[in-house]
Formats: sequence, structure tokens, C-alpha cells
Amino acid sequence: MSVDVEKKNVDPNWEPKILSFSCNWCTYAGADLAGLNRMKYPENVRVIRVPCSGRVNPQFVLRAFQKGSDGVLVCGCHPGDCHYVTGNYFTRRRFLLMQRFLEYNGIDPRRFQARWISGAEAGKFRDTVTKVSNDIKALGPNKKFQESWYKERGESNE
Amino acid sequence: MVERNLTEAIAKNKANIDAIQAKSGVDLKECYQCGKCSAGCSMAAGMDLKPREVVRYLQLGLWDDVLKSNSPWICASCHTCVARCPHNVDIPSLMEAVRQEAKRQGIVPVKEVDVFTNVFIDSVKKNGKLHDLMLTGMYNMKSGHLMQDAWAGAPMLKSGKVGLRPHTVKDKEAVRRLIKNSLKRGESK
Amino acid sequence: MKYSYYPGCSLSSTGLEYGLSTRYVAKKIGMELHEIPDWNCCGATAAHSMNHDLALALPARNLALVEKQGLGLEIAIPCAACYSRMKYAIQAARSSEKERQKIEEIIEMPYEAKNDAICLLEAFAREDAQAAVKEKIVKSLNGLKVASYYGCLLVRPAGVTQFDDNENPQSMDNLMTLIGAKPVNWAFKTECCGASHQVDAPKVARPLIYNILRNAKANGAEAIVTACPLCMMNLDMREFEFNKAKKEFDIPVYYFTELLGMAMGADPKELGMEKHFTPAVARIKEAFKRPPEEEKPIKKAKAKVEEVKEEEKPKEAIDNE
Amino acid sequence: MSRTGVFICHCGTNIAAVVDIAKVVEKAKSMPNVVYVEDNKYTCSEPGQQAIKDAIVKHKLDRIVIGSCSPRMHEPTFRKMLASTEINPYMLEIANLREQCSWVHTDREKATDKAIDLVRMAVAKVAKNHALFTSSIPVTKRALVVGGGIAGIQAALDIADAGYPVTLVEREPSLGGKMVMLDKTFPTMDCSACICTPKMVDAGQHPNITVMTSCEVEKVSGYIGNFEVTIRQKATYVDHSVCTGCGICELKCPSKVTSEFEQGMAQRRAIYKPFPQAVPAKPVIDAANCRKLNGKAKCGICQTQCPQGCINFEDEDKLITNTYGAIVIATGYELIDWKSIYGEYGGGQYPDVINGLQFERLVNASGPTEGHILRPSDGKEPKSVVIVKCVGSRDPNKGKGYCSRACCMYAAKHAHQVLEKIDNAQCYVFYIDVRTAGKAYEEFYTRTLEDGAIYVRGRVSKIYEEDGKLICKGEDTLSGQTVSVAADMVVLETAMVPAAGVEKVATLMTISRDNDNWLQEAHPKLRPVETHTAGVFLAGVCQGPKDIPDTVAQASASAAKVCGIFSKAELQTNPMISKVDIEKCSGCGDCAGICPYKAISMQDMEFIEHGKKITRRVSTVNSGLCQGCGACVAGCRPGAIDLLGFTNAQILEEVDALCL
Ligand SMILES: Cc1cc2nc3c(=O)[nH]c(=O)nc-3n(C[C@H](O)[C@H](O)[C@H](O)COP(=O)(O)OP(=O)(O)OC[C@H]3O[C@@H](n4cnc5c(N)ncnc54)[C@H](O)[C@@H]3O)c2cc1C
Ligand SMILES: Cc1cc2nc3c(=O)[nH]c(=O)nc-3n(C[C@H](O)[C@H](O)[C@H](O)COP(=O)(O)OP(=O)(O)OC[C@H]3O[C@@H](n4cnc5c(N)ncnc54)[C@H](O)[C@@H]3O)c2cc1C
Ligand code: SF4
Ligand code: SF4
Ligand code: SF4
Ligand code: SF4
Ligand code: SF4
Ligand code: SF4
Ligand code: SF4
Ligand code: SF4
Repeated sequence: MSVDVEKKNVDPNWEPKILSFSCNWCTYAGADLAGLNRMKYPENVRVIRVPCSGRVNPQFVLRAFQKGSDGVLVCGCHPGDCHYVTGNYFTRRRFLLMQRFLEYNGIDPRRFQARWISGAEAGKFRDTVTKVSNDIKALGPNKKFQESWYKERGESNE
Repeated sequence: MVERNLTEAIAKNKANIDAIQAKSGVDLKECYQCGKCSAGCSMAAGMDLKPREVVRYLQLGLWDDVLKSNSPWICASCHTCVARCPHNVDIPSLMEAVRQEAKRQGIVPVKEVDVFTNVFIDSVKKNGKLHDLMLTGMYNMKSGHLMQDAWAGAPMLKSGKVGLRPHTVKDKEAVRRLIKNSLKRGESK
Repeated sequence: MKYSYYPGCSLSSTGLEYGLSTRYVAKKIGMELHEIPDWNCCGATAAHSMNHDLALALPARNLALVEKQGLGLEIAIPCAACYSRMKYAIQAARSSEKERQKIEEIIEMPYEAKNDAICLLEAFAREDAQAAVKEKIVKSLNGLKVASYYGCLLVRPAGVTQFDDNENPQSMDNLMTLIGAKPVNWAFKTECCGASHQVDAPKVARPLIYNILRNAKANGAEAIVTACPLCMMNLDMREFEFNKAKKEFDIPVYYFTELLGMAMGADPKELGMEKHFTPAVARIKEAFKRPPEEEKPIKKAKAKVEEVKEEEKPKEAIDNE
Repeated sequence: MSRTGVFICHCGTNIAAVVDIAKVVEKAKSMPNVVYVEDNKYTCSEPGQQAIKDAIVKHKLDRIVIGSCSPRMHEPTFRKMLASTEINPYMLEIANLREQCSWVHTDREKATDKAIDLVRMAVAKVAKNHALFTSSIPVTKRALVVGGGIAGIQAALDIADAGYPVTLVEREPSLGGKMVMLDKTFPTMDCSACICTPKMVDAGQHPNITVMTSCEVEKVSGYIGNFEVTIRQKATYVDHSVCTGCGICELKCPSKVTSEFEQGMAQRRAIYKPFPQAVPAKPVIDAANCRKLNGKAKCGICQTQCPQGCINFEDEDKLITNTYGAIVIATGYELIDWKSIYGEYGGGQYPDVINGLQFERLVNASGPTEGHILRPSDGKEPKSVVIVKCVGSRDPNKGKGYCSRACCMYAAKHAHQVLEKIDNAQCYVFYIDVRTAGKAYEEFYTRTLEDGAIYVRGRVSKIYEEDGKLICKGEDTLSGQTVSVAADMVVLETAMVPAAGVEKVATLMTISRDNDNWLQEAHPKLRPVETHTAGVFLAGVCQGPKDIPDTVAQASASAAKVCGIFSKAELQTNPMISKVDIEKCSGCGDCAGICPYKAISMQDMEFIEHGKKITRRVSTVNSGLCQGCGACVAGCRPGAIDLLGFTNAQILEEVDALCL
């Protein structure tokens, strides 16, 4: 199995680009609550609002890595608490498949995470985002996947 | 009773109190002063500060009162308080941490407890096992309670419950080193 | 039923009877107790009053010796204080690699925290032991009313000992029922007896014993059973002392192993029972002479008859109308 | 080319203090399709909204992006605003610059960078937005109320009085819930039965209310306006249509069991009404305890005795299905099982340590002691009574972390009753705080103190029996003294916990529960009776501990919500639902299997292909049922199904915009 990129020649000011798909009912609400409570967390995570974590196509994740994202986080309601009853069960299944696929393609599985955060768990949102951000910072920029991805197609990564 | 200046107390003792929280693993904020600990405490009758009050005084920064209190020395570590506490405040750990700190500063509010502890450990240091006769004898001597429980001596000697000769471990040196190693590390935990 | 065995200092001194009776009963039921070679004192309450690391290291040396012993058995511990200290040490060593290494450094021996510790009471409360005990019973205590006293350290802190309920434990009561005694429902099963403070703070600690005895008496107990040499020593010796001032209590205190031994037909001397401060032999002998307790099945049968009757009555009522 | 307008909000200083608005505006100007950018102090305010409207006209905008607070806050506001312009309300995206940017970051430069990214993502997404249109669905003007306590009764009465039919489902044999068990109610001390039973009777006789006791909801499908609900009518073995409620059967039944209604302090028969004023005033057979039905004996006495011949031992559960436009849940609470968690209070071994509801029955004139406060153990009058508050409440270690909210007041009530009814009584109340947040509540508490109740501030550590007395050991934390009271009886005011089985109800209605299993309202302050499932409302304690005044207020509020729905002939649907491209659909049916609302069905359709008519199975979405979760979309391999408002194209644009 191929490993992730070494952290050579990384600009010390480098900030990762992290994308978080967050379900409207739980995690997005939790993130809003974190705001209401004036909690602080790293700036490098950008949230995309989706109605349900089950809405997240694997295609979105692929595209994110392909376009230069350093990490992707999918967040939804706790199993059993999905606003749409079962959406997050699909998320869970798809997530596992996706993670395996990414790993196979040489992406550290830590770059792709799924978490359950309820609308009340503002603190958990903050902690999760902070942890993921630190983890990915430690991993360094994600290039490997893009390179191989593009090379396969005989294109450059620029 | 003197008025307590909380502004001063909290500012002055914050470091000490933070340290005691870290050492005991107790978060003083967890306690909401319900008093269930004091109410069930087996030794409360002999304490100058009830278990709840120990926590309260620390919450308010009244550190010196707690250091001088006899409560940490009297606590029997029976864990009744924490078992019933709604917020799981580990008072015996707190008591232990305070007692060790007091002792470090040479504050010994209950001499007897200290003597007992020292004599006990001395006995273990000497033989690796406890020698009851030596424990009682040395304790009575050092604490000044010369005749305490002396009535029991004869019948116990007779029944063989206490012996003149101590039981000992074979590898006394190992136990001695172990004690030395522990004490040497001191509060390095 | 094979255990490593840590008797602790008391069992060869103040708790002599406990040691004798344990050996007796264990032998009877085929429980193997392999004494840890060259064990040392666990430090009891004194070590952790003095120093945190010492409180872990003293028991840990014994635990390391068990590993060296190489039998791979659980360790049965008769004394509640020793038991508590061992459990703390095991928990600490298992809590983190750092903690475990620290312990190894202090005791200068390898220690992997492989073996579990249980209290002797638990060993006897297990199904296999209970079945074996049942087989060896030759005499019944004929409804002798006993108050089972567990003290604090067997059941608290629950997270450390993980044994029985910490307010109303049952294991000793069950054993007592097994030998024909009748456990009383009382409220001081797990109240603290003052432990070491009976020596160094007697003024505060004495009333604890007094209250325990009083509640046992108030609930009709004819005897108290214990599973710890410190509890036993405190209760037995101080009851004797109270009675010297004013004859108030007539409640001998036993080790549960003594009562098991007696039910198995032991001679009190074999168990060391004549060594108690508060005389203990007569009470048992008297109990053996009592008329046997009514067997339960008879009661059941009676109840059945009643039930049928009750059902028949209304039928008649219908016929009448 | 689309013409996007971008509006950045300062929110006073909420956003502007952290985000460099000028820089965001500057950057936004160069984003694709953006033709106009401005910033406002308060975008949601009247002038703020007007500014947008003006800009739309002046710059011929066809879609807009607002950088402001969370879309969860003002998306509806701005959609409504757009409805009065040329632009479709769905041609709007909001960048969350407040909750997810200025409020959570402090580094001005980094926060500004993030704000720019968020605006860029919104600008990218909005370019792919389409106009969406709501459609309307008819409303079935019939309500279902689940739970027949005071909350359910009040909600049913209010809806019925407004002229709509209501079905009131209660799983016990009678309406009434807890309130009808209570003796007097604080703070006015009116007789609970006197104010509760008339309401029960009103509900039972109301022409618009169908009371269904011994019933439970079995299945729910459908959506707001049209819920299809299956109710299980449990076998009662008594034909209520002919039963006159004469009670002969009850008198003759030989099987006695402990009465739930009397909290275990009296007996009832196997054929029984829970209490005399039950509604309906007709008995049911408790099959588990009936000797005939449980097979223990032939019996059948009730059948032979009943003059009406209503007993039918062959009765079976029935399933009844009906359609409802809205649902109110009012399943209430039960008291925590303190016996299993408080060994220090005797764990239930002392009969004279009772809970609050048992006390209510003891003081109740129609209770087992006819209103005399007597000890369950020996029927003697207790002279010294200890009341312990917060048992299982505010105790995360053993019970629940929350405050049960009504017990402070009913503890005061109980103390008052002890002192009033027992001569020379002593009453001690152990408490941690006295919470009297209600009109006339503090006055009520003060009166109890004047009655002579001794309040001791501390939690009781242990209760045990010695010499016939219950010794309660506590600390009076105000004096710092450990104290003990030798009581004849102890009343534990125990925590409220959600009614058993609430999980099932919640799952059926797809509403969420909080960590303690209370049903979750849509917003703790501003939508306290709504749930996240449109058309399902909450009333009473099922949402969280509360007393009767609050329960009734909430019940009426939920009734008003229901009436609000019923006042409309039709409902507007959410247009953000999934849509199938039948050309691409392979007919695999995966989506239909995924949809949690069963909104997708597979249908055969006729197509003209190469000039030939062929029939193909394709997926169709029921717009009334689809809730817009998008699970089907992620599961469709050919990409034939898409979610309007969150299309694949829109989200991919967002991803691309970020990763630029
Ligand atoms: C000891 C005590 C004293 C009190 N005294 C007072 C007082 O003096 N004044 C005051 O204001 N408040 C008092 N209260 C509080 C009061 O009891 C509650 O506020 C009130 O009863 C709540 O009513 P409810 O309808 O929400 O719940 P409940 O009364 O619990 O009613 C819920 C009903 O729903 C039914 N149900 C549950 N689950 C289902 C299901 N799945 N399907 C169908 N039906 C179901 C239940 O059987 C029950 O009939 C007291 C509470 C206690 C415990
Ligand atoms: C310092 C403070 C902090 C608070 N914090 C919180 C909190 O954090 N959370 C919380 O939930 N609650 C809080 N509250 C309580 C909260 O303010 C009230 O519950 C809530 O505002 C009540 O709303 P209202 O509409 O009933 O009354 P009001 O807000 O008083 O509104 C009444 C309106 O009616 C108008 N009016 C009055 N008389 C007439 C008349 N004769 N004709 C026409 N108009 C009239 C008034 O001008 C006013 O606009 C707080 C209260 C205070 C004092
Ligand atoms: S029982 Fe716990 S919460 Fe209550 S006063 Fe004691 S330490 Fe504080
Ligand atoms: S552990 Fe100490 S403070 Fe706690 S109840 Fe026991 S003696 Fe009291
Ligand atoms: S639109 Fe939102 S951010 Fe702007 S002023 Fe209103 S509340 Fe504040
Ligand atoms: S006897 Fe018949 S009519 Fe009378 S209450 Fe019973 S079932 Fe109803
Ligand atoms: S059959 Fe007999 S036991 Fe059953 S309800 Fe009727 S009378 Fe009661
Ligand atoms: S209402 Fe009062 S008694 Fe009840 S939980 Fe809250 S504080 Fe305790
Ligand atoms: S999953 Fe896609 S292709 Fe399959 S039936 Fe549904 S819409 Fe058609
Ligand atoms: S979007 Fe969700 S609710 Fe709508 S059809 Fe698809 S799966 Fe069903």
C-alpha cells in the first residue's frame, strides 16, 4: 500500500484546505451553536451545508481531493437520530467504502473522516474540527492522490 | 470571626488550589455543596471542617484553613462520600493530596496519625511485613499514649495473635529498596 | 478453584483465626490456595497516607511475585485492606504504560499486570465454591440470626473493587443462608468501622463501632460475620471493651470462614475460635442445638392449597345463585 | 450570463468587528457573474431589505448572495423578501459569515480569508440555482392526540372547540394521566380531581372528540396534512358499546392485584376501572391477571354476572387506520425507579419510604386511606415526616442531571398537607435549592414555612430503620452541622423521566429526543411546541419536566398550531425535493429502497424510442412525501435523480470554488 506524502518542503505558513459536509439539522446547527456560544476553532475548515449527511455523493469527496483539498470531513446526526430517519446509516456504509477506496489510492485515511455531531453538541463540533485540522496539518499537504490521479490521465497537476 | 477577603484569597492561592486539583484529580467546580458527603461521612464528628466544607473552603481560596485542618488526617478513606456524591467528587483523593501537602510543609494537625503512619512504614521497612507488637509499642511510645490498648496485650500474646518475634520477608533488601525508590521519587507524580 | 493466595500480615497475627479457618474450609472444598512466595506487607492505609507511589509499589511487588510464580491464577485475598491496595495497584498499572513502567522501576521487577485479584469472599461466593460448600455441610446453624458486615473496602470505590453492591451487598448473606443461618436485614453492612483510626484517633473512631453494633442489635442480630481481619479485630476487641464498661452487647463476631468451618463440622479450636475477645464458641454450639428451621417446601405446599380453595369458593357462589 | 448581486452584512459589529468587510466586498466584485456588490449595517432590517430590492431593480439582478448570519436564521426572511420582487425566492444563497466565521474566529486576516471563501462558494453555487415553485396539497382536517393526560385532554378540547374532529389515544383504560391521581394542586390548592375530571368528561362527551383508551399508535406514514396512522385497539374483553358501567363484574371478580392507580397501595380486580371517575366509565379485563384468560382457572364469573352480556373472552386486538392532518404528542412522564439506584435510602426495603405520587394517593380523599395520612407499614399516623427533594434529579451520578421543576413546589405542598392534616406533626424538608419560578409560587413556599415546616439545606445521605424509626442523616449546610431526624415516614420527591415507550412514539413520528429521552422541540425558545417533523407538535411533560400550568399552556399552544394548519384549505409544499430524469433512469429501484419516507415508487411508463412505443420501469417521486433528504441522490448510480436546491451541480460548484 502506498503511503502519504512526506512533509518535506512544507511552507511553515501553510494552511490546509479542509472541507466539511455538514447536515443541516444536526452538525450545521451544532456549528451555529458553537458560534452562538462564541467558541473558537481553526479557520481552515469550510462548511458546505447539505440537507443530510446521506446526501453526500462519493463523487463530491473525490472531486474535493482532486481539486486540492487536504482533508474532507462528513458530519451528520448520531445514528438513530437522523432527521430523515435513516440517512446517516447510508452515510456510514458509504463512508467505509469510500475510505477503503481512498486508502487503496494512497490517501491517508485520516484525511477523510466522518463524525456524528448533534445540534446540541457545539463543543463536540469545535473539538472535532480542531482535531481534524491539527491532524491534517500534521499530515501536510495532499499531493499524492492528485498526482497519480492526473498522471493516469496523462495530464499534469497544474 | 474575621471577615475573609475573597479577592485576596482567590488571587493568592490560585496556584496552590490548581495544584491540589491536578494532584487529586478533583475538579472543585463540580461540587454544588449539597452536603451529602458530610452527612454520610463516618469521621465527620471529629473533623473541624466537614468534607463539604473542605471543598467549599478550597472553592473560595481559603487554602491556609484547609492546610491546617485536621480533616484530611482524620478521613478514613472509606469512600462513602464519593460513592454517594451526585457529582462524583473524589473527596478521599482530595484529602490525601491536602494531607501530603501539609506534611510536606511540616504541618501536622493530628500528631497521632502521623506517628502511626511512620511507625507502620518503619516496621515494614525493617521486616517487610508488619509487626503488630512493634507497631503498638512504638506507637504508644512516640504518641505519648503509653497505656493505650495495653490491656489487650497479654491475652493476645497468650493466644499467639501477637508474637515477640516479627515475621519477615526473606528478601528484606528488595522491600527496603522499594521504599527508598518510592520516597525518593517524592511528589514527582 | 485454584488461586494464588496473599494472606497478608494480619492472618499470621491479629487475624490468626481467619488464616486457620480459611485453610480449613479451602481444604474441605478442594480450593487450592497457592501462597505467594516471600510476599510483603501491602502498606495498608499507612502507605497511601504517606506517599502515592509507595502505596502502589508495596502491593505491586506481591503482584509481580505472582507473575514470577507463573501459575497464571487469580489472586485471592482475605483482608479487605490488602485487597483494596492490590486492586488499586493493578488498576494503576493497567491505566497507562507510563504508570506501569514507573511501578516496574520502583519495585525493580518486571510487572505486566496480568493477573486479577479478588477478595476471598468472592472466591467463596462463586457458584463452584458454593456448590462445593453445600456438599460439605454437616450441621445447620438453624436460623442463627447473623448480620453480615462487609465494611467499606470490599465494595468501595465500586470502580476499583468491582465487587457486589456498595450499599446492600448480598454475597456473604447468601453464604450464610447456605449454612442455615438467617441473615438479618440491617443498615450498617457497608458503614465504615474507622479502620486504622481506632488506634490513632480513637475518640472519633470508637462511636463508629458502637453504632454498627447498635444497629445490628436493633435488628435482632445474634452474631456478626465479617470478611476482613481489620473489621473483625475492631468489632471484636471494641465490643469486649464496651462491655467492660457496661454490659450492653452480646453479639459475637466471626469470620465467615469460621462459620463455614463450623457448619462443616470443625472443632472450634481448629479454627482458632477460642481466640476471640468476645466469646464466640458458645453461641454456635447453642445454635447447633436449636430445633431445625422449618423447611421451605412445606410452606409452598400450604400456599398452593390455599390458592385452590380461594378459586373454588366463587364457583360455589355461582352455583348458589 | 447570470447577473449575481452580493450583499455583505455587518450585523452591527457582530461581523464587521472581525471580518474586514471592505476587503470581502472588493474581492466579491471580481467573482464570476457578480455584477453588483454592496454592504449593509443590518441586512435583515427594513432598510436593509429595501436596499436589496432597490439593487435588484437598478442592476437587473437575477440572483443574489447574502453574506450574513446563518441561513438557519434568515433564509426564510430573505426568501419572503424575494417573493415580492422579480426574482424567484430560491435564487438565493447565504454565506454564513457570523455563526461560522466572525463569532468563532479572532484572527482578522484569516477570518476575512475564510469569509471571502464562503462568499465565493455561495456565488458559485447560486450560479447553478434554478427557480423553484411550491405546490399545494390538501389538508385532512382531523387531529390525532397521543396521550390522555391533562396535556392531551386540553389540546384535544381546544382543537375540538375550534370545530375540528380529534382522536384522543390513551394507552391506559382511562384518560387523566397523573393529574387525576393528585390530591390538591399548588399554588391554589384546588382539588385536582375537581378540576381534572370535568375536563375528562368534557373530552369523553365532546361531539368532535373520539376517545380511544387502551390504544396505542402502531404505524405512521404520510406527511403534514395527510398522516396515515394505524392505531392498535388492545383487547379489553368488554364490549363498551353495550356496557352500562354498573360495576357488578368488578365486585364479583375473585382475582385481586395491586392497583397501578393507587401506586401499589391498594388492590383492584382483574376486570377493573382504574378509578371510580374513569373516562370512559367502563371496565376492561387485564388479561395477564384474569384467571380465565391466563389459563389458571375456568372462572368466567364476570361473564355470568354481567347483566348486559358484554364480556367477550374471544376479544382480540384490532387495528384501525385513519388519516390525520396533524398530530399532538402528549405522552407525559413517569417517576424514576429510585429503588434500583438509591441503596442508601434502603432501596425499597422500608415500606414507609414512599414517593411523591404515593403520598398524593395517601392524602387523597378517594385514595386507599380516604385521605388520612397513614403509614403503609402499619396504618399508624406518622408524627414526624421527612421530605427529601431532588431524589434522582440533579444527580448525574445516580439519576438525572436535570431539575424536575415541579417537585420544589409539590414538596412544599406535601409539607403543608402534613402539617395541616396531622396534629402536632413535625415536617422536615431536605433540599438543595428552593425553586419557585412561577406566579404566586414563592408566596406558597413562604406559607409552608409559616406552617412550621423545617427546611434543612442538604441532601440526605442515608436512611435506615432503627427501633421503628426511619433515621435520616443529612447535613444542614447552612449551619455546617451534620443532623439526623428520626422519622415515621419519608417522602422522596423523585425525578420525572419520560414515559416508557416514548422511543417508539418518537421513531414513528421521526422526531428526535434529547440525551435524557425528552422529545425535542424545534427551538427551545422560539418554537417550543413544534418538532422537526412538520405537522407534529408536543404538549406537556413529554417535552421536559413541567407543572400543570405550563403543561396546559403548552397544550393550548400546540392546539393553536394545529388549528393554524387546519385553517388553510391547502398547504404549500417544500419545493426542495428530489426529481427524476426519466431519460437517465435505469429502473434499478435502488432509490426506492433507500428513501426513508417511501416517497419513491417504480412505475411503468411508455416511451417512444426509435419511433417505437416501449414500456420501461422508472422511478417517480411523490412530492408530498419527499422531505428532501437527498439520500436517494447519493445512491443513484446513473445520476438520474437529483435534489432541487442541493443539486450535484450546485454542490460540485461549491467544492470547486473552495479548492480553487
Ligand atoms: C407527586 C407529584 C405531585 C404533583 N403536584 C402538582 C401540583 O400540585 N401542581 C402542578 O401544577 N403540577 C403537579 N405535578 C406535575 C403534574 O403531574 C404534571 O405537570 C402533569 O400531570 C403533566 O401532564 P401530562 O399530560 O403532560 O403528562 P401525564 O399526566 O403523564 O399524561 C400522559 C398520558 O399519556 C399516556 N401515554 C404515555 N405514553 C403513551 C403512548 N405511547 N400511547 C398512548 N398514551 C400514552 C399516559 O398513560 C398518560 O395518561 C405533580 C407531579 C408529581 C409527580
Ligand atoms: C435583564 C433581563 C435578561 C433576560 N434574559 C433572558 C434570557 O436570557 N432568556 C430568556 O428566555 N428570557 C430572558 N429575559 C426575560 C425576557 O425578557 C421576557 O421573558 C420576554 O421578553 C417577555 O416578552 P413579552 O413579549 O411578554 O414582554 P415585553 O418584551 O415586555 O413586550 C411587551 C411589549 O408591549 C408593549 N406595550 C406595553 N404596554 C402596552 C400598551 N398598553 N399598548 C401597546 N403596547 C404596549 C411594550 O412596549 C413592549 O414592546 C430577561 C429579562 C431581563 C429583565
Ligand atoms: S456530596 Fe459531592 S456535590 Fe455534594 S457537597 Fe459533597 S462533594 Fe459536593
Ligand atoms: S472517605 Fe473520608 S471524607 Fe469521605 S466519608 Fe470516608 S472518612 Fe469521610
Ligand atoms: S441579516 Fe443576520 S447578520 Fe445581518 S443584521 Fe440581520 S441578523 Fe445580523
Ligand atoms: S357488569 Fe357488564 S355492564 Fe356492568 S360494568 Fe361490568 S361489563 Fe359493564
Ligand atoms: S374471568 Fe374471572 S378472573 Fe377473569 S375478569 Fe372475569 S371474574 Fe375476573
Ligand atoms: S424542582 Fe426542586 S426538588 Fe425538583 S429537582 Fe428541581 S430543585 Fe430539586
Ligand atoms: S436509483 Fe436512479 S436509476 Fe435507479 S431507479 Fe432510482 S432514479 Fe432510477
Ligand atoms: S430526497 Fe429523501 S425523502 Fe426525497 S425521495 Fe429522496 S430519499 Fe426520499
